[in-house]
Order: sequence, then C-alpha cells, then structure tokens
Amino acid sequence: MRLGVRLWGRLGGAALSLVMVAVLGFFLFRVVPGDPVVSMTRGRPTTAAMQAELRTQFGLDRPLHEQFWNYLTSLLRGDLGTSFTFRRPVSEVILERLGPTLLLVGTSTVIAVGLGLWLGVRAAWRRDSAFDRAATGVSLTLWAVPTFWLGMLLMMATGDLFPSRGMRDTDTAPDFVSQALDVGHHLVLPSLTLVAVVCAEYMLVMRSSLLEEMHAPYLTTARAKGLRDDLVRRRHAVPNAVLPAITLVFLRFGLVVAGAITTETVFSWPGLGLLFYDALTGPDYFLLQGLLVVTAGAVVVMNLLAELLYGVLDPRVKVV
Amino acid sequence: MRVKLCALLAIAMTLGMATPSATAQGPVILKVAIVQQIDSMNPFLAVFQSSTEINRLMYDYLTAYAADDQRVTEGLANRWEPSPDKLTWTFTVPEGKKWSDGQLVTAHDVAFTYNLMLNDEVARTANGSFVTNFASVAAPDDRTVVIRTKAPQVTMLALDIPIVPRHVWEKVPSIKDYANDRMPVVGSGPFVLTDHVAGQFIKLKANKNYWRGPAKYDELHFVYFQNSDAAVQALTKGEIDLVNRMAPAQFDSLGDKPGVTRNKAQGRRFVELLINPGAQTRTGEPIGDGHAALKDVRVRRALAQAIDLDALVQRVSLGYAEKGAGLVPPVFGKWHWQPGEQELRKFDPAAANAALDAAGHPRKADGTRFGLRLVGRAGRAYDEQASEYLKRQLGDIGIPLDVRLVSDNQLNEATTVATYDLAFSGWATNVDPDFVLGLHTCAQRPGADGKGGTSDAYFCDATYDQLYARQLSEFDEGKRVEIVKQMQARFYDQVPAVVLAYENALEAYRSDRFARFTTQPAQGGVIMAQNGMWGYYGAEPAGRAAPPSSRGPALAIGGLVLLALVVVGVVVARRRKATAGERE
Amino acid sequence: MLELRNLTVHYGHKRVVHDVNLTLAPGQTLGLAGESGSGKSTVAMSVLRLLPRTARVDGEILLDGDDVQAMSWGRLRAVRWAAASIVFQGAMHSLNPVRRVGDQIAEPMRLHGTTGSVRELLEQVELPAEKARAYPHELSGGQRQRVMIAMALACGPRLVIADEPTTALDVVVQAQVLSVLTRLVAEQDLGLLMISHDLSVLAETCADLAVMYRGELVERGGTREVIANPRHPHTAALAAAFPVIGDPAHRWVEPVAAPEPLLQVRGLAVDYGRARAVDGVDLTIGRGEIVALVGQSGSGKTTLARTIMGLRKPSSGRVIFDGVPVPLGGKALKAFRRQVQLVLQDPASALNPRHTVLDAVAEGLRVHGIPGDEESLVSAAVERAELRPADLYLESLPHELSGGQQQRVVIAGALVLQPRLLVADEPVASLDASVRGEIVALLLRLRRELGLASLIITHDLGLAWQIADRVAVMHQGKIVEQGSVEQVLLNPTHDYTRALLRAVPQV
Amino acid sequence: MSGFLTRGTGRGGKTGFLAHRAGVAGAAVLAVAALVAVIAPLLIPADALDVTRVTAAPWQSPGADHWLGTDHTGRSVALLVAQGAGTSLFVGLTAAVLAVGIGTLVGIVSGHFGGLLAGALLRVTDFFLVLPALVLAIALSTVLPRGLGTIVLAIGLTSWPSTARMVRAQTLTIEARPFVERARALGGGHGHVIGRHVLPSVVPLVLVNATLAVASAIVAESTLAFLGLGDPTRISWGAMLHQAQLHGAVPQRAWWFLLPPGVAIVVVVLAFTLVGRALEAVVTPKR
Repeated sequence: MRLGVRLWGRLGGAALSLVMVAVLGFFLFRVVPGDPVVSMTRGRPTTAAMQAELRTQFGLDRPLHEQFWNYLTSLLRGDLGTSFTFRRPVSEVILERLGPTLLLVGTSTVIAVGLGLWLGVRAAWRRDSAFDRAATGVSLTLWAVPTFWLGMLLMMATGDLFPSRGMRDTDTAPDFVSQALDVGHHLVLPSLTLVAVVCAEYMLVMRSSLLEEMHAPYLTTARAKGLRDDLVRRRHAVPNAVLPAITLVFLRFGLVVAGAITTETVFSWPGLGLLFYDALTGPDYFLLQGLLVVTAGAVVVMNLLAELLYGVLDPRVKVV
Repeated sequence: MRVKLCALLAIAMTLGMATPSATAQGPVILKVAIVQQIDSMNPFLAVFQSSTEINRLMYDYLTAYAADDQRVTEGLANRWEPSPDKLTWTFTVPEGKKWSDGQLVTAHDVAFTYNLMLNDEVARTANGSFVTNFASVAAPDDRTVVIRTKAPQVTMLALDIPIVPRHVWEKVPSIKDYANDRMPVVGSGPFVLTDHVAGQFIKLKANKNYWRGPAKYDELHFVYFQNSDAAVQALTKGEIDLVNRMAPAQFDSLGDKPGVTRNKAQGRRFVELLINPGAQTRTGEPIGDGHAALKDVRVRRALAQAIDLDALVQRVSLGYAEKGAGLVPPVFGKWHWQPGEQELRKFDPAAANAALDAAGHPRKADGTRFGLRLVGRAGRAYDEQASEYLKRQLGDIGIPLDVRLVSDNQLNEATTVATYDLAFSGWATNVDPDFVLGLHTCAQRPGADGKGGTSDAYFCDATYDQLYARQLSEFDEGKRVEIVKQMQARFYDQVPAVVLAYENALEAYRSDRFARFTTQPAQGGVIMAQNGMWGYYGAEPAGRAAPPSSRGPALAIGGLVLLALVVVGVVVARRRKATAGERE
Repeated sequence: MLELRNLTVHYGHKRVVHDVNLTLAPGQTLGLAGESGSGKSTVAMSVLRLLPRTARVDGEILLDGDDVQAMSWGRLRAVRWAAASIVFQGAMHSLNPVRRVGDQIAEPMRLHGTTGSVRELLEQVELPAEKARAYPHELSGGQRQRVMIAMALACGPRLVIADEPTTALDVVVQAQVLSVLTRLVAEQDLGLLMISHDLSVLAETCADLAVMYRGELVERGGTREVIANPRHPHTAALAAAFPVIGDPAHRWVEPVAAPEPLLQVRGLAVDYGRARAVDGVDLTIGRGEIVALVGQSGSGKTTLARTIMGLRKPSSGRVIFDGVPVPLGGKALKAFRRQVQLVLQDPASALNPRHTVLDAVAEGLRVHGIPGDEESLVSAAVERAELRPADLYLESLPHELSGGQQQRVVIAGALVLQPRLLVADEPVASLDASVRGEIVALLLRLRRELGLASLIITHDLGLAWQIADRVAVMHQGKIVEQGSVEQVLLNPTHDYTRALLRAVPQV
Repeated sequence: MSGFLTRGTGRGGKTGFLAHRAGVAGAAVLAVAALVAVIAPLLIPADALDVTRVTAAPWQSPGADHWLGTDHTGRSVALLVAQGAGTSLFVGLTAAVLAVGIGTLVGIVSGHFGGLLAGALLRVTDFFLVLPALVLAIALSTVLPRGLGTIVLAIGLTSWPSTARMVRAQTLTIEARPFVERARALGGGHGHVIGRHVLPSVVPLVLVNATLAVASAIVAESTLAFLGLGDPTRISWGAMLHQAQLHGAVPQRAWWFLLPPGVAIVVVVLAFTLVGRALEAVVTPKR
C-alpha cells in the first residue's frame, strides 16, 4: 500500500517536471523580441502580405495567451509546432534525427560504460597502484577536455583515415552490409570522442563508488569465507558499488544526448545535437523549444526509469 | 574479465565496420557540399536560397538566363511578345519538351502554376511578389500562355517561378501540407529529385528527357555540411567534388592542393553598412531610436568618407572582394554603377573630421563627438572582423563605436524596428535589379504598427522613388539602365547605407574528377548559386579513373590496432589468471 | 587448536597488540574482554589473517599447528571458514546487503565443498527456512545475527570466533542470541573465542576469560575466578562497570526523603504519523530526585524525553514544570529550557566537532544572552564537571578529548545554565567501562551538591540500580510499572519487567 | 588555517592540503594562470591584439617571432592565449560563485525549514537537476543579448542544483546530529542553529563544490563560445576555438591555433579539479 503510494509519488513528480519543462519551453522562447518571419524571408523578394501569410501559418499573429493555450493543447497531441527552417512539424523533424543520435549515443554509451566501469573497478581495487594513478590521471584530464576540442584534434590527427563528416556517403552501394560498414566507418571518430569524455566520468564514478565499499565489513566476511580476491570483488564488492554507477549511466544517457550537441556539430553527425545547433542559427524558436521539451522530457523519463531500475536492482530500495 | 572482453568486442566491432565500401564501377556522381538547410522541396513554399537552387534544377522557369552573358533566353517558352500597351504578354511553349515522366509540357502547365499562385494565398508564400501585378493568366491552346498585368511590368522576362506539372499538382489537396517528396519527383529541369534525407543529403538523377539533352554524368548529390570548414576538408579528402561559399583563408589553403581547382568568381552579393537615416513609418511617424545626428546627410557622408573600403577589402576579405559603390554588383555589368570622379568619396579622415565639425558636432574634451551603436551578426566572420576596423576608423574621427554582435533574429529585429545606428546588412542580387532597388522605396517602410515593412535601410527619398517608378515602366533597356544608374548615384549620395564590398564567390572543385564546369557569366562567373542551373548541368567528368581510395590505410591501421589490443588483452588475461590464486 | 605466540601487531609505528600469548583447546570457550582500542578485535582478525595490509604482524599464529602467517594464499583460503569461522559484529554491515542471506550462507559451502543444507543451518539457529530468501535488511537485528551464526557454522569449523556478536542488540534479543550460540557450541563441541567489552556477556558464555588492556593480555583464567578476584586493576574496573542488580555494593545512591514534585507528566501521548509512540504516560520527578526510565529500544522512552524537553509537540497531555504547564513555544519555552538540560548518549556527536570546549559550554550562555564574564562562568561549570584545571581544556576541540572528558564537557554545557533538572539519554551507554563509573559518580555528586534532579533514560537495568531513586519501566509507549528501585527491580510485578530482568546477563 | 594546510593527525599521517601533491600542483598552476590573467592585459600592447593594427602575416606557424604562430588575422596566438585567460577565469569564477551562492541558499533553506517552502524548493531543485544544463544554457544564451553577463547568467542559473542538493543533504545531516538537538534544547532558534552549526559545517563543502564548479563553468564557457554564443568582442579560450573553427584551422592543419587554447582550458580545468579533490579529501576526513 505504502509502496504504491511512493510509486505514484514518483510518477506524479515526473509528470510535474514534464509540465514545468513544457511551460519553461514556451516562455523561454516567447519573451524574446524578434520576428522570425523577417529572418526567414530575408534576401528574397517579399511583400508585406507574404510576411503576414507566413505569420498566420505559424500562428504568430495570435495573442500570447492564445498561443500558449494552442501550444499546450497541441503538445498533448504530440504536436510541437512547425519549424521555421524545415517548414515541417517539429515532432517529425525531431523523430527523423532521433535515430542517428541514438546510434551514436548508444554505441558510445555501451563502450563507455563497459570500459569505464571496468577501469574504475580495477583502479579502485588496487588503489594507488600505478594502474590506478594512470587511469585516474587520464580520466581527470579527459574530464577536463572540452568535447568539441577533442573532436577537432582527432579529426586533425587522423587526417584522411576517417571521413570528416556525416553518417554515410551518398555513393555507397545500397545493400545492407555496405551501408552498415559505411555508417560504422563514419561512426568511429564521433563515438571515440564521446567515449573518451563519458568513459572518464564513468570510470571516476565507479572508482569512487567502489572505494566507498572497499572497507565495508561484508567484504571482510567474504574474505574470511575463503573467497578468492577476484571473487570477493566480483560477487560482493562490485554488485554493491555498481548500483550508483548504473543509476548514473541512466541519468547520463539523457544528458549525453544533450552533450552530443558539440560532438555532432564538429562531425556534422545528423542527429538531434546537430539539429539543435542548426536551430541556433536563426534561431528557429519552435524547433529549439521542441528540442528543449523533448530532451528535457527524455531526461525526466530516464530519471524516473533510473529510480525504478534502482528499486529493482537494489533490494534495499523498494519503489514499485 | 567478462567486462573486458565485452569492451574489446565493442572496439573490434567499431573498427571492423571501418572497412571500405565497394564502389567499383558505379555511376558517375557529382557531389556538392551545401551548408544551408533545405526548408522545403515544395517550390511554392521554399524560401531558402539552397532550396531555390535545387528547385531550379528540378523545374524550368518560363524563361532562363544564358550562361555566358545572363541575357534572357529560352526556358519553357521560346518566344514572347508584349502587346503595344505592355499590359498583355504572350508566351509560346514549343512542342517537344517533356516532363521527366514522359508527359508533354504544355501551356496549360504554365497557366496552372500561375493561376494556382493567384488563387491560393499559400502558393504565393515563396514567389508571390512576381504575380502581384498579374490580372489574369490563360492558356488558349497547348502552346500559348497569355498573361494580363494590371500595370506595365518591365520584369516580365524575369519571372523566377518554377513551373510545375499540372497532372501531378492538380491532385495535391493542400499546398501547405505537401512536402513534394514522392520520389522520383516529376519535373522539367535537367535533374530529377530521387532521394532526400533532411540534414544528410539530397540525391538527384540526370533527367533523360531534358529538352536540352541529358547532363554528361549520372547523378548529382548534395551533401549537407555543418560549416564550410568541414566542406573544405571533405573536398581535400576527395569526399566531395564541389564547394562554394568558402572563407578567404579556406580558399587560400587550397592553393596548392593537387587535384583541386579553385574558382574565384564575381559574386551576386554585396555587404553594406546601414546608417539609420532617422527611420520613419510609411505615414512618416518616427520609429526606433537611431541617433539623431545621423538624420543629417552631411554626417552620414562624413561617416562614409571615414571608412577605408580598400582596407576592408584587403584585410577582411583578404583581397577576395571588390570595393563597394552602387547597389548592383559588377557581375551584372550593364546595371552596375561606379561613381564618377567628382561623385567619388575618397577615404579621407581629415575631410570627414572637418565635415563633422562643420555639421555642428565638434569634438568634446575627451576627443569624442558622439558614440554610435554598431549591430552585427555574431558568428558571421565578416561582421566580426569588419567591426574591428570600423571601430578603429570611426574612432579616429571621434566616434566611438559600441559593437553589438547578436543573433540573426536579433539583428533582423534591430533593423526592422530601427533600433540601430549602424548595422551590417547584405543582399544577393538578381539579374534584374528591380528587387534590390525596390528595397529602398518609401513604400517599403513599415505601417503604423511597425509591421509589414521590408525596407532595408529606411531610405525614403522622393527623387529616388520617382526614378524607381520610371524604370519600372521603361521598356527600352538602354534608357532603363540609365535610370537605374541614376538611382544608384542618388543612393550613394544620400548614404542611407554604405556598400562596403562586393564579395567574390569562392569555389573549388575536384578537377581530377570533373574537368570543366559552366560558369555564369562565362568570364569570372560562378558555378554554384547561379541564376540558372548551368554550373551543375554543364559539368563534364574527367576520365573515369577514380581517385585512390583513402580507406586502405585506415583498414590496415585499424586491423593492426585491433590485433595488438587482442594480443595484449589475451596476455594480460593469461597472466592474471595464472597469478589470480596468489593475490589478495 | 589455536595458539598465539608472542603476537605483536603494528599499524605503522603504532603498536596495537603487544606480545600476546594465548591457547585455545578444542571444545574450549574463551572470552576475550577489553575496552575499545584494547586490541582484542585485532587479535581476532589476525587469526584468519584478515588484517589490512598496513598491519605488520609479528609472532606466530598457529591454527591446528600450522602458522597462518606462513601459509600460501591458496592454503590460507582453504583454511578460512573450514577450520575457523567468524561471527562478526554488526551483522547489518557484515552481510552483503544486496544478496539473499541463503546464498550468503551457501557460498562458503559451495566454495569448500561442504555438504549440508541452508535449511538445516537455519533451523539450528531457530530461523524458519523461508528466511533464506530474505535480504539482510528485511531481517531484524537478532535474526541477522543468527544468520551470521548459521553462516559461521556452514562449513563445520572446529573454532568459531565471535567478535562482539551481540553488541548492538537489545537485552532481550541479546539473551536469545547468546543462548543459541552457547547451545550450538556445546552441541557441536566447538572451540569458541568470544570477544566483547561486556564482562557479563562473556561470563554467560565462556568458561575461561582473558582480559586485554592497551594491547596486552593482562589476565587470564577461569571466568568466575577472574571476575571474583581480579588481579589487574583494569579487570576490577571492568567488573565494577557492570553492577549486579540487588547487590548493595553496587547501589551508589543515598536514599532521599520523598521530595516535592518538580516535573509532572500528565496523560502525555505522542504520535508519529499513525503510530503512537508514547501512549498516555504519567510520570513525576521530584526536586533533587533521580528517576530512571528503562525499556527496550523502540519502547518510546526517547520520544518521551524529547517531548518533555519541548522538542516535540505532544498529541495530548501536559507537562507541568514547577507547577506551571510547559508552553509550546515562544519566550516562555526558551526560559523553560534554561531550567531543564539535556545530556545525550554519544558525547562525541553531541559536541560540534568545530567548536572548542569554551564555545560548546558557552553556547547556552550565548543563546540566553546571560550577562557576566563568560569565561569565568564557563570555567566554573567545567571544573564542576571535574575537568580541572579548566584552562587546560577550554581551547581544546572535542576530538582531542577522551570519551569521558567529552561527556563531562556536555555536562558542563548543561551546568553552566544552572538548571534544576537534567534529562540524560543513555548517558553512559557509549562510554568505556572504566569511565562509566566516574560519570555515574559525577551525576550523583551533582545531585548531592546542587540538588539537581535527573531523568535518566536507559536500557541498562544495572545503571538504574546504581543511580536511581525510582524506576519507571516503559513498554510499547506505556509505563507499565514504576516505583522505588528496590521495589521494581527486586520484586517486579509486571511480566515485562521480569522478562527484562531475566535477560540481563549474570556475572 | 595553517592547521588546515598541514593538519598532522589521523592514522595515515598528514591529511592537510599540503599532503596532496596533485592538489598543490593544481594550486600552483592556478596561481600562474591568475597571474597571467592579471598581468597580460597590462603588459600586452593594445596594438598586438588589435586586428586592425597587427602587421604579422596570418596563419604563421610557430617560429622565433611568434612562439605559437599567428591566427587568421596575424595576431600572436601566444598573446591571445594569455589575454584569454582573464575572460575564461572571470566567467568561470563568477558563474561558479553565482551557482554556488544560489545553491547554498536554496539548500540551506530547503534543508532547515520544512513545510511547503522546502517542498517547493526541493521540487524546483529536482527539476533543474534533471534538465540538461548545457541545453538550457544554450537556450538562455540565445534569448538574452550577447555578452559576458549572459554567459555567466546562463551557466550560473543552470548549474546551481547540484550544489543545492549537496548543501541540503549536508544541512539535513548536520541537523540530525545530536549537537544540533542539544543547541535546540538549549533554546537556540533558527538563526542560532544555522549560523553557529549549519553554515560552518557547510562552508568547507561549499568551497570544494565551488572549486569544482569553476572547472565545469570554464568548460561550459568554452562550449558556449565555441557554439558561437559567447561575447564575440572578447578574447576567451573558447572564443579562440570558435574562431579557429570558423576560419578553417583544421583543414589548414593550423595546429598551433587549435592546440594552445584547448590545452590552456584542459590545464586550468584540471588544476581546479585537482585542487577541488584535494580540498574534498581534506574537509571530509576519512572514517
């Protein structure tokens, strides 16, 4: 009974956050001066009537409160308005770019999680060893590296080895294998960039999380039972220490999508991050607003998932 | 251990995917970098320059501009005749031109397109300005189009409206919601749109039915780039074949690249510095908060005189520009105007100082006269750099500048509601100068509510307006050229804006893959962003020898790294296994 | 079976165990007593070589004749748990929180190839078999400790080391766990090395007793004998710290004539959400009287104390101080708090680690804006709390003081406001045995000299016997029995009081 | 304070700040960076960084005249990096102070006072905590006028929640300590408890947090500047990288334009992180 209440509380909190995101998204981009229609039509033979027509098409001629109401009601239908730049529903544009971002972020996350957690466990288990010092030092340095700069450096350093932009070549054979290989080839540098930065964070988190557990009495119990060192680590220390790290991974996944903005920009990877950057020139307010709502919404949902997952993984926490 | 294996596996997969994709003897493809987004493939809605350019490849206009000298030439119509009162124009669409799906192009297609725009407000979104003066359009037979205008219109041969096939578009229920993405898209131009992935690429195939004959290669791909920097890099790597809109430094960097040929062309663009002349609405109400001193033409002239245009060309554009003068760039030779000896304002800070003193703005104790705001676009290299020079040059005559670099929207907002003293602006001009001249008439100023204006510089001058009206109905081209030049002279004299430079269009292409491109005009012309499709249509591929694939070494290195990683991993694992029992 | 020869352990330059010699024969039960920091746990851990790497171990530890120190890791792991196992203190943390207890019990069995079933082991420790599927946090403290015992017995070791197995437990539960442990040890004829600071616990379970003091073994002998005739003064202090209820020698309080009431609690009830923590309590404390409020943890005694202090709002009922109802807020409450002072269980946490003794003691003065020379007032209070000379201590930070000194600072902080009633929540529970007596004596002296009344909250019936005039026994939010100490502790009328008394280990 | 630096107690020997060599190295780096930031504007002649007055050729690779080469306008990259230190550090510090200030206030208020106010504050904190800070910062900088203030505001307003969370947790921990109960029992009110107990124990953590916040604020500044949202009239490391990208440093292989500002960011951010970690180790004693 109480547990159910708690679950509803979490869901309610998430829902409230989503509403706040939506409201923030609207007002953040509506309080600014400037007429997007003028920007759109600049440099073309345009009459005042044509501008008015565009304004009507985008619903910009209504009073603010009416726009807000329309925005909310259409949001409920999954309609995020129409992009100035693409002349298409924002939701459609975003959906189209979701795939590449998920591919990039997904690949990077999988690699970064695997590598980061493994490095973190090793470093913490042999605290202050040469390995620990090296791994921690490198991670701290990578953590300090601006993502975009790393991308630019990689691009300059690898020269002609990898394509400089995009997700695929236009002249690749249409069969699945060639296409997949082509995408993979394009994926190397951007995912490497993301992995380097994200992995460093996971490593540091896993390390400190395991260090917290290092002196836990139950590890002494396990040793006293006669368990081998690596079994003590694998069966006892890591399952406890990995919980906060896993939660972080979930939380970060949402944030990594946001963090992909610079990576995608540097490598022209056609995902949400690049879309975000494109929306900045203009700026395309409806698109920005849609992206803000979608990314923040995704993070809220991921957050909720992380909490629920934590409840499943950690028997001490009961959420469901 | 398991975790490590997983990690290794992931790396292996990533590297494994980095194998070359086989493109042995495929079609010949011209790959072009585009930097601007495509807003729509629907020619009635598309307003971005990039979209317009691609629409131009898909659909012919009624008339076209010749590649060599930009004179009006055959489009879908090959003959045209105005009535003596210049109110009725008769165009003839010759027999034998086909749509890409094999259907014949008739006068009915033309009439359908124009009537659609006359009847449907949405259809006028992109090109409505061309038909505002139309009274009616009719096609009495398959070959003849008759357009009646409300008033004589001199630009009837410059109707930049893509003509769409009636048999496709009459089935379209709502223009507004039609994305025009039913591939392949039926058109009459030299290329047919076959694929479009937003933000990634656009693919077109040569139209075998094109009435001038198909292009000399098979496919034309536009590849989307984040910025010209990435595009230039891709060009040097051979990933793409053609790039334009390069920054001067990028252009220079390609100077010694083998297999790359550069094209420094006269551009259609000019950049200008707006000087707020005391902005007013259409009804004469003051609007905005421009500095009062600028209402005085003597002050504006003094400012213009204090700007060293040569320095801007040399230092900001690195020489890839021509010094600014009139509103029409020199690429449109006959319309272009250069000030004569006594009209010319030479760079002369001393004279500017004197003029300002005379105009009643003496220097104050701190050496300044009055401060001005300069608004520019953040992220546009020209604005960022030129503002530094302007700051110094105007500072020298006692006018400190407060430079504000803002977003596109904010810049437009500032210029639209006239909350600027000085601002950067710039336009791309068309073959017919009507549009760029029309920007400066009194009627373009906003209405009483501050909306609906399309004025560029808030210029309002009776002399200029009279000249504008005269050139609009002057059908003798020689006389019209004269009037247009007078207008530019008037504009230059009144200085609501200083044309700073005509920037060169900087382009480069892979000459190892494409031997020749058709430029417009023939001498010093551009390949991309033409008033036509010649650049793409006329490209001639070089011998079929494909450049060596750059992926071989990548594969080898990737493989080696992978192998090394696996070996190290296995060795470490072995050693750890062996000693696992003896550690705690 | 187990023999320690000249065992010496250093952490860095600090010697924690010095030259300990000890033998334990099969089936023998040996108690190892000592205060915190005496090195007794280090000895226990060294048996299975579980000390952290920073520890330097000298001497020999022979387990069934083999030197543990000299074993290869592989051999050592085979010996661990199979030859000797450990029941750790604080089972909450010594069990892996994210694995089911059944798995944890079974783990060493699989590892060492022992036959047997988790079910049987759980039955042995009187736990239902389905508890095997529980996670540690789903069990009560006593159940967890039983799981630890079951786990220790999983591989049939001949030696079990129990390190403070009952420390955090309630008296009643402690008695149950101890009985399980002693029964199993007797049944299976195991060797038992039991470590505790509590002599009474060891007296209950072990035939022999060894006492450690500052890393050295100071006494060894039969339990009865050692307790009855301690040879080392420290052993005597340890023994004295656990008063024997009913023994007049351990009753330090002088009887007083029935005083006028100072504080009266009338029908007090406190709710936590839906749960009723204090349920209609009536209690009276006379001027200068010491009243002990005893009960198990969770009986509501701490809540009652908080409510008396005005730190919690009662749901119903009143507190009357000196004839005037205690207000619920405002200046009057503040004034009341000057008269009644709180002394908390753990002096280390009752003092802000950043505040010097002067700051800590003067805090009350500053809060109430009491005029006068702050330093001399503070010095007086500190000296009254028997920290002499005060100047030595005023600038010290809490971590530079011992536990007993810290508690004196807390008491001084209370005294400085010249209160009339002291509410002391487990005032000696966290103190080492040797200090405990001194604090008790101090409280009594304050009563004698200042006429200070006290409400002592404790789970320790022995303390009540030692110090209180009257005892109130609290159970499930209600006071089930109250009266004079002799009356309640020697002739209890309520079942619960009897159960409490039965559970007290007897020396 | 000297005790803080060299505190010599505890099991593991010295635990003071000076015992953390990495932290000391970080502090030294920061001292140098601060010195450069202060001195550079005084020493560098105005002409050297004025694009209209420089005389050197653009895109010069490092050499005797310019150790780190020149940028696209012919300015010395070395001087630009020195000049940029001021902006980057200023933005980092002010944004961190802003964020940590808001965070501390919100944290203490929501931790100390219960009830509706705390609930609402907690809700808002959680909300901002989940919002992707970079996205929000970008959004803010697009709608506000360009300038240093905007950058500081955008970063500060988006990075306070973690501080608030931490301060709140610490406040709750402290308030659960018996010595706070004792203070209450002594008659101490809100002001007394916050001022004498909560704040002093929160301050060291806040200090650590602020140090780490500076690190992320500098990275955030460079990111915003790189995306073209910075103050274009000021030289900062991020702005230099923006220029490098805008003017084609990568295709020109102008590593000397790309490397120094990036390295400067990494070194300073790393230094802040190391100092922060060392401080953290000092103020949270080992158990």
